[in-house]
Amino acid sequence: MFLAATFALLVGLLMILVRAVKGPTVYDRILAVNAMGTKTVILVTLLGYVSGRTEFLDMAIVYTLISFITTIAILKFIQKGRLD
Amino acid sequence: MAWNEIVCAVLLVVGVLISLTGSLGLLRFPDFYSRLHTAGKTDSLAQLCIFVGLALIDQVTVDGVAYPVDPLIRIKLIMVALLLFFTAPTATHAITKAAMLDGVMPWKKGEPPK
Amino acid sequence: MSDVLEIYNYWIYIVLMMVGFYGVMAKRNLIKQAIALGLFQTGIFLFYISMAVVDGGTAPIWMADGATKVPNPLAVPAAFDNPLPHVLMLTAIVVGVSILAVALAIIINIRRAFGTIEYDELTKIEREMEAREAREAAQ
Amino acid sequence: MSEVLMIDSVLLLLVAATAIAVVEVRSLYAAAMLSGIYSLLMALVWVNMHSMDVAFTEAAVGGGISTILLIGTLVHTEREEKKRKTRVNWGALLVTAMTGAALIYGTLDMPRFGDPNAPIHNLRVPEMVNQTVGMTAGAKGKQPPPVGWTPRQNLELPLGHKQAYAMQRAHATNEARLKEAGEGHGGHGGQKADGHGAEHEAGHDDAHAHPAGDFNGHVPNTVTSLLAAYRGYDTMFETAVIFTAGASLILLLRRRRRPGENLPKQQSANLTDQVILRVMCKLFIPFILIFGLYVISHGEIGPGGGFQGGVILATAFILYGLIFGRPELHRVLPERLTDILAVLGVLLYSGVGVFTMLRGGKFLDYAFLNPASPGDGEPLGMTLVEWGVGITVCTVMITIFNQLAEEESK
Repeated sequence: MFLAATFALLVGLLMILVRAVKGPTVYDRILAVNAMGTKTVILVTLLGYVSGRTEFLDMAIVYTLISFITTIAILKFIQKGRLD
Repeated sequence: MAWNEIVCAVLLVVGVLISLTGSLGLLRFPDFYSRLHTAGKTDSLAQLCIFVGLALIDQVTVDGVAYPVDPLIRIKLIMVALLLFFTAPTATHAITKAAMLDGVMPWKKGEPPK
Repeated sequence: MSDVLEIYNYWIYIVLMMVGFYGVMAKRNLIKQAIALGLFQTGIFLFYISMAVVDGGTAPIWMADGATKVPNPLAVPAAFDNPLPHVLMLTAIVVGVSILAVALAIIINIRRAFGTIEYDELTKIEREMEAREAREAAQ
Repeated sequence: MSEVLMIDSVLLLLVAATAIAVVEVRSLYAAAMLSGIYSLLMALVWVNMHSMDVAFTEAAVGGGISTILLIGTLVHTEREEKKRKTRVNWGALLVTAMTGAALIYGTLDMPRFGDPNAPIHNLRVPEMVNQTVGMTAGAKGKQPPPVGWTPRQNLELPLGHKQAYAMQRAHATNEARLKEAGEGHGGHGGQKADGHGAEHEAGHDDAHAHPAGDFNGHVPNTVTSLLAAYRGYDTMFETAVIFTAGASLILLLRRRRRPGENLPKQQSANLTDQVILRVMCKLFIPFILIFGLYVISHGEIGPGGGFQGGVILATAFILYGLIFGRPELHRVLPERLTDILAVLGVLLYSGVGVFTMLRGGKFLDYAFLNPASPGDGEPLGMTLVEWGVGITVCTVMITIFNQLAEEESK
């Protein structure tokens, strides 16, 4: 059950990757990074259930934070041209 | 299959379907704002469904060995779902505002897809 | 087909290394080379960690016993994965980022000094400077 | 075909595709973002291959810090790669193809993926694992190996004479102690280790009876045990490597401060005008800080440790700097404080080593931190060391962000 869900989400990941590479404007790419982050969080949790070791949930929290902060950093760079 | 595994399976299928439609929308929609519309919304709902579905499971059997799921983990799952429920829309909002300030014009019917 | 999948990981690690290698050699932009170097390193990490996997093994962290929440020696799965490569790669990732940070700092200084970070333009500037010094030495 | 291999084969195709995209895409910030995606996918591969700590580090360091570093550099350089006449450099492609072919030829007789009898699993690791990379499950000191632990890897190791003598001597001291200590550990005396025979004892009561091949760290997370205890020496110098990276960033990028001028007072670009972003970040930053401290402190029990926790703490401060501007971050964490703390972390690490030497043990031999019950000394030593690493990594990452974000005086 979990394995089927994992493979389905991997197909979703592939679609996002195509948009990330093809994305004409920079905002499409930022959108792809953000969507990829959310999907990776779900995938990590599912991999925990596939392998039976469900107690490694801190990974999912780290992914959420990292993709959030990376998106904010990229947006500030695009919008203000500076990071400070 | 106990009741919780059936409900979990249903929720997983719903969550995965929503997520896939979101990704497909991201791929095929003509311009940035419509893609934003699909990817932003579906992600929040899909992860909620999947995490609530997973929280119902109390035992995972991997090639014969049944590993118990610690109740603390099931609570933590809900916490992660809530955390993601707050961060994903904030990020999507920030992207939209940045694009708007940058003057990205929404696509109109008849124009070639951007 | 199944024996190809057996060592499939090692082929992908070589693909990653070669992509990084090509990026470092072919790309003239210094930042692109720094990123390609990161790819090269990740390929090597993949090689080490795919060696550590044991069939039917789980993560090399003791299982937490449900009741006492304390790792319980008796909840033993079939086998544990080998923790040794994980430790080596932990160190390598962090050193990799340190290298990236220093490389990017140097790239910024090159940009401030010469105004460009394209490798061929930099060699042109270098040649001009040597020619100018040679002329001044000749006078 | 284990599940790991099935998911692995699909994931690695995605990773390879992203790698090629990262090298080929022309605009540099797209390359930075794709390298962020690449690190996230790579972290997924590590999670799938059961290496939790590496996945943690790859996500936090590769996904987070590297992307922010690359973007910080792009602020100072241009955003597009120069247009090249020929897109593909055929000479380089030929060389890479040849080296790739030679390497692939080399992998033909590598051990199968997941093969338990591969040489890497049989040298040193059974010896290390047999002496119970155990846990402090209630009972103090080393735990006997669990019942039926070595069904798959119990190969008879050809013991060298020196090793045999050391094992025999350790065994003798154990026997002597067991006789006068009666039942052995109160807590779980019942579990007699029939699987492996050798009854292990706390091992350190007389100062020098360190059994041969003792791996010094006995905590549930074997990776942290190896990282902080068995390879404690390397990790110490690795913290020094991170500190040197921070120091070189300071030397390369920090402009000379005119005496008395604390921080150049120029208008910083902050995002405080966006209300939702500001309120949300004010809500998140405390939780990220707590999570970072949690990751550092529970490095022995679960995945995590000094590096990962330090980076997460740094990302919390970086988020604060991004939203409220760098002068504000400087007000919270002045540059002098971060420089001092970076040094302090490395000092804490090596200080623990010197302290164990003063207590009579070898350098970084944590058992001597608490000679009464050495089983407790080891986790204590490792926690102190993890905190040292966490402090250094956190402050160096903040310094790196500060230097990269520093505007060049026009």
